[in-house]
Amino acid sequence: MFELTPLEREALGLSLRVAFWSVLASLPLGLVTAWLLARCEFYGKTLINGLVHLPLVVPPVVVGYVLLLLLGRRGPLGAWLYETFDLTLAFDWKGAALAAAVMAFPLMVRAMRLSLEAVDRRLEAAARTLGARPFGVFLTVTLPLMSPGILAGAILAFARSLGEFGATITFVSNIPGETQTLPLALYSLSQTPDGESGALRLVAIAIVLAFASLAASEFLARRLRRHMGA
Amino acid sequence: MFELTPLEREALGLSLRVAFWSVLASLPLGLVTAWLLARCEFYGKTLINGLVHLPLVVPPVVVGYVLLLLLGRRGPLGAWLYETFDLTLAFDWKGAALAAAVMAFPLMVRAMRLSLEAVDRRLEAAARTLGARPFGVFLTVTLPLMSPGILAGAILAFARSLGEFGATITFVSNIPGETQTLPLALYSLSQTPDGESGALRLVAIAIVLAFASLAASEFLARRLRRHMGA
Amino acid sequence: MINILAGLVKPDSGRIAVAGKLLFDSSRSIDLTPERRRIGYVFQEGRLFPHLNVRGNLIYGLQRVPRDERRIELEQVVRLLGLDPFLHRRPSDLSGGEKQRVALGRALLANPHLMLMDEPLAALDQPRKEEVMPFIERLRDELTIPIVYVSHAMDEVVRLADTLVLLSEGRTVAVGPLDELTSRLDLRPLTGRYEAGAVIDATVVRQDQAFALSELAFSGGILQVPHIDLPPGSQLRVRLRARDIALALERPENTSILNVFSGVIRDMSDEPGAQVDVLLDVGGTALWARVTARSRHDLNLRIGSRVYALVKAVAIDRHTLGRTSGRRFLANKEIY
Amino acid sequence: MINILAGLVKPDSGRIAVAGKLLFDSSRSIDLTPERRRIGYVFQEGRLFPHLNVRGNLIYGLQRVPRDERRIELEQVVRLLGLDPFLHRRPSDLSGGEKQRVALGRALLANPHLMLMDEPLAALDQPRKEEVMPFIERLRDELTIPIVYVSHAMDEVVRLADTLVLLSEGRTVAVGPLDELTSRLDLRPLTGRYEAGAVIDATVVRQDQAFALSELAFSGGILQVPHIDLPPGSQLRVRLRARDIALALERPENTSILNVFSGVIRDMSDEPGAQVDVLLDVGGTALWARVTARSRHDLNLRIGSRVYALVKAVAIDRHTLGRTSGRRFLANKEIY
Amino acid sequence: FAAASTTNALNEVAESYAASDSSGQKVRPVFAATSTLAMQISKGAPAHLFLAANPAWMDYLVERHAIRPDSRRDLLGNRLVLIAPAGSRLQIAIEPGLPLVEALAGGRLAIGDPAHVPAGIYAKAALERLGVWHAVAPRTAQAANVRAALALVDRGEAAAGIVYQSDVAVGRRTRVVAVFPASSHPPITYQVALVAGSNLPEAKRFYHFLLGPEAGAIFRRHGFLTLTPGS
Ligand SMILES: Nc1ncnc2c1ncn2[C@@H]1O[C@H](COP(=O)(O)OP(=O)(O)OP(=O)(O)O)[C@@H](O)[C@H]1O
Ligand SMILES: Nc1ncnc2c1ncn2[C@@H]1O[C@H](COP(=O)(O)OP(=O)(O)OP(=O)(O)O)[C@@H](O)[C@H]1O
Ligand SMILES: [Mg+2]
Ligand SMILES: [Mg+2]
Repeated sequence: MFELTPLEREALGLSLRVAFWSVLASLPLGLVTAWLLARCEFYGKTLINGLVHLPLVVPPVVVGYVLLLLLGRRGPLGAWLYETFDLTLAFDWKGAALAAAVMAFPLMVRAMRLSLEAVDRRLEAAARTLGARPFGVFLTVTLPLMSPGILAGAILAFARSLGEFGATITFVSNIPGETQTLPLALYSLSQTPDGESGALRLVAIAIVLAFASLAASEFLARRLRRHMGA
Repeated sequence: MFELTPLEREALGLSLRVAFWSVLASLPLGLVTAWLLARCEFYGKTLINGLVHLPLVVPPVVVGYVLLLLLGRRGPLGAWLYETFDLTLAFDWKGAALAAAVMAFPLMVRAMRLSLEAVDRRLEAAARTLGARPFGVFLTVTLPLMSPGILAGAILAFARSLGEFGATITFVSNIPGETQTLPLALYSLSQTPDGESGALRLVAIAIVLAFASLAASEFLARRLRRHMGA
Repeated sequence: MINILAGLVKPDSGRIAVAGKLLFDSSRSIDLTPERRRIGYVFQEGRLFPHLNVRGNLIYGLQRVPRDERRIELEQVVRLLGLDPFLHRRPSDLSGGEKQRVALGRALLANPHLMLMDEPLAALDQPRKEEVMPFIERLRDELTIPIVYVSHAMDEVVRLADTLVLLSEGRTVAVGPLDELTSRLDLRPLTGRYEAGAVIDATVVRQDQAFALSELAFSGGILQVPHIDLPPGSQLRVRLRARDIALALERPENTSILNVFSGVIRDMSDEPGAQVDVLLDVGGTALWARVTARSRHDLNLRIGSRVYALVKAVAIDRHTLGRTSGRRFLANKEIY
Repeated sequence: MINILAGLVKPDSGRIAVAGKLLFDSSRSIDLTPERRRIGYVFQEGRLFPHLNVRGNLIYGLQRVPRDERRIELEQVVRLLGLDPFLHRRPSDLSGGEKQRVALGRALLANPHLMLMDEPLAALDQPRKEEVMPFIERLRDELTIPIVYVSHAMDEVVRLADTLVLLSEGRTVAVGPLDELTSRLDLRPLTGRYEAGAVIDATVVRQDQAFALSELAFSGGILQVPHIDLPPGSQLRVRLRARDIALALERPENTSILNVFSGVIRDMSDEPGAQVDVLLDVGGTALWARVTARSRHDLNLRIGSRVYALVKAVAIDRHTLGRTSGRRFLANKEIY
Repeated sequence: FAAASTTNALNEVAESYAASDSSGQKVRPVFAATSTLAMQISKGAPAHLFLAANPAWMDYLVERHAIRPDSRRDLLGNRLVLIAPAGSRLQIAIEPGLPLVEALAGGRLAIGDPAHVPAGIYAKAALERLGVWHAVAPRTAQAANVRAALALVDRGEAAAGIVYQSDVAVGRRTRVVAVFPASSHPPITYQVALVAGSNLPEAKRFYHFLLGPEAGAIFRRHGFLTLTPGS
């Protein structure tokens, strides 16, 4: 039947790993950004909002190029990271995760912001009067109440990360086993004269993955909603 | 100062046109899909939901290739369109709009679905008792009430369309003045050894565009919200 | 229940007809859609359209009525409900009472054959209730549309209704004229003990300007109540609560109790406890009085005893006065 | 206003201190955060956490109190408020009254130095109000936490409060013992005309099993009321509404009115209209009676006149009885 | 790092190298567009060898001292071919002033983007030399890479296309109409060079293997011309 070749398995595993870490790593920053956009009024908010949405508007390749410029081993940030933490992002799966995270960030922040705006602030006030400090309120009231939105944002970002191609290939290149995620493997196959059947198999894998993650998200969302008693 | 070259002007104009039409044309289908997903229970709903989200997960190039297969002059749908309406999508800006619409569709549907789910169905029931038929209720109650969500979805889709690259270049290729949108021009320049400065100019244009559309959306959203009396 | 009438909820079986028009019949598979039932529905929560201003809300239903079937017009409703000051405001800028007045107007303007009101006052606090109530009374009195009024609040029902349908746990317990049902001892658990009393029909006969009193004639005599702004001859309905009526064996002298009527005891409740409800026949009108069991014993009250009913004029207030409306007003009181 | 006390809204200027602890002082830039004020707040809308079950809601505040400062424990509150049956339910599965009971318990378990209750009953209908009210009375009576109770409803205030702060349009109009303020004629527009009356302190002296009556002693005599389930010697407070009291020049014989007290007229209201409120001194206790202007004329009532106050026993019901609580209960009645 | 168009051939070369090399050292080829790879190498990508389809990008790297100029060699050559969908009747000879526009009959000519895709650059040069670029240019469909151009012809979307001979080796739905004579365009060369800073002996060994006869045979089998003196 349908058995994966080692290359496919590698690409699939890498894709999942990259998408997982990209989502996990961007969750905290996504939350902070959503908080800033939903709850704070400050000068330059429109700027932040614009920056967050930029990866949506600018072609992925450009995003990848900018990442390469900034975070390549010779880029200002990349050199610093390398010297301080011995951390290289470019040409590494961690870089692929970063590229995916940046591309998916607007979607994640949007979902979180919406759910944060829907949280009833009177419940937060009630928690304060019960003795909870602001951060405690955030952890015990705000976060649980916005969890459906966080879940939606995470799944959306996960899906987007799985499909990320342009920024990834530009930033971390197409290194099998290291940065060759599913879309990159797909690209490689499509570049060879007789790669079509292999490419089709990869497309099928991607589609199965998409459906699986969606089904998982629906399931989780329903459980969450039941949990919230709604 | 900052003056646009003819190439830039052409690409910018084309991008705006493509994004505008892609959003406009996908609005009705987006509404219907959001309705199906939010309001109806039917067998195969998960499938529809999965299909809608597919462009998010699958790399854009694959989407472009699938479009080419289906809607190319020899594709099953494309041939029919050509014979019946003398309509060719490939190599045409309309094809670019279609590619952009497909890629942005999941984002649009998500936003619409959320806002539709937030509409108070008791208001719709009230409208029925006042003599409005179901479709009238939709037009006079549901649609206005979900308008902030429609706006959000449209702007998101517009932004995504402006940045669309992979599916576009695969489906309609890169024909200056016909299908060379901003990202395609940008890509072309960025891939040339000495195209950096030109590419940077295009990036600047894209960023300005992004901020402009965001600002417009914030403005519209605020007006709408005021209009809704919230 | 009321949603079934409006067509918003489909019952398993049964028949619904309004003014001779069959709206639903499970046995004949008739089920008119809500928009074809021509039933005006005033919701507990108002349900105004937030995206339209007051005027937009009002004409929403009107626009959908063919021109030649419009008997109620915008100007009329605006006048009746005093909506002029906020025609161009949004629902979010209205107080709760104003919102319900707009909801009333909106339902009216759909020119319904029947009005349904589902606890239209329940969401309002007392001052707001007092504000809206007169408008509902005006609708009842000035328009010819039958109204089904659903409420748990006996005081609203008494003030508004002619015919009472008592529902308890989803079943109809009693149907009948309001005064008959509120006088029935066996329904007392449903009509309420605290609010128990009798409803009498009376006519304004004289206004006493000096003491700001109005004199009302009923079959048992003349009732003096604080001034009511109605011309002599006006029909009205007065609710006399059992707890406001005391009994005496002889006519008391030199008390502040202005209304003393002679009557005969027809019935007495026989529940355990301190209180006894006594049904009197006062010149053909049924009155309820509530006394202590001790008084029944002390005064040796029995069925057939001749007694005097003492009614304080000040106890008869706006809460218990309602103008009669010629049996066009049906109200349900639902009990859980 | 109450939000300012709780620290949720910051006032422009002023000073707030509770139990000797300074919470806010604009002149000294002191502004304790809500979580450090130790003020329990029961909100009008309940505000239970939808993502926690009842138990989770209850212990939310408790967990944040240091172990050695916990005087109120979960078991105690569950018993006091009867929360056992739904400890593991979600707030969405509770009725409105149950929700407010949980909200009460949650605020209590934070072991506050002061409880704020912002119209905790306003969102409930009458049966639900009746369900929750006894629990609030129990809190008041069995715990030693002062309570600030804000309400527009005079009947709630009368039943619960010792000290009344009358607010109108954001300004304090009067502060004082409840019975004093409800007797003051000049506050009548604020304390309410319909609900006007006097509050008297009484002691249970005897239970009459035969007629299910209780005899209460107060400085003016013995008051007979329908049975109250309290042992002889219990202190309680009775509210006698002006509209339930009639006056007579001589002691009426053979009537069902059990309570007749002799007194002297101390004051009379002088407003235009049919009604006159008469302040009586009955053996040192102030009582209000409401009569018609015509009766004042007919009976020739003047300040200093000796009269009999007629009080129907059946008019004294659960709505007007409250147990006294030793001045620990403060209530505001706010008027717009 | 190697140009995407050499994917199949280079993979095979790498396998044969691994089989022949006693050290068991494996080569890990990374394929992407020449331009992408060049930019990455200039930003310090951990590559050792670079196989570029476009000498211009080699120049770019030389300028930036990212490769060792002395190791730069012409490795492979290729031919341009004019292709058409299998079912088309298009017949045309490659000669100056050829009536290409007419032959397209309203259809489009799929080429690589002449701005950056090497095959497109060569195609443009060839058509310029034949004196028809100016006429044909508006009728071109410029793809992001050669494979995409081929796909357009494959799907019958474009009436014709110009691609590398090595790419059509197996196209079933595509037919070669004509081969461009070598004189019609500047020589197509794939250059190989060692990346500056890479001192890995294995890299050097593979570099020499690429230039050797065994690799040459494999490349030729995949439709490339070999330009190394050794073969
Ligand atoms: N089709 C039906 N057949 C029988 N019973 C029903 C039907 N639909 C609803 N009910 C029952 O009626 C109950 C409440 O109905 P309804 O909406 O009339 O409440 P209500 O009495 O109006 O409440 P409230 O007075 O607080 O608004 C529900 O609990 C439900 O169990
Ligand atoms: N800091 C402040 N200083 C003076 N007035 C204020 C301040 N904050 C609020 N107000 C006024 O108090 C009014 C309402 O206050 P509050 O929330 O106490 O209403 P409320 O009386 O509790 O209403 P309800 O009884 O219906 O809940 C507002 O309209 C506002 O104008
Ligand atoms: Mg109801
Ligand atoms: Mg309040």
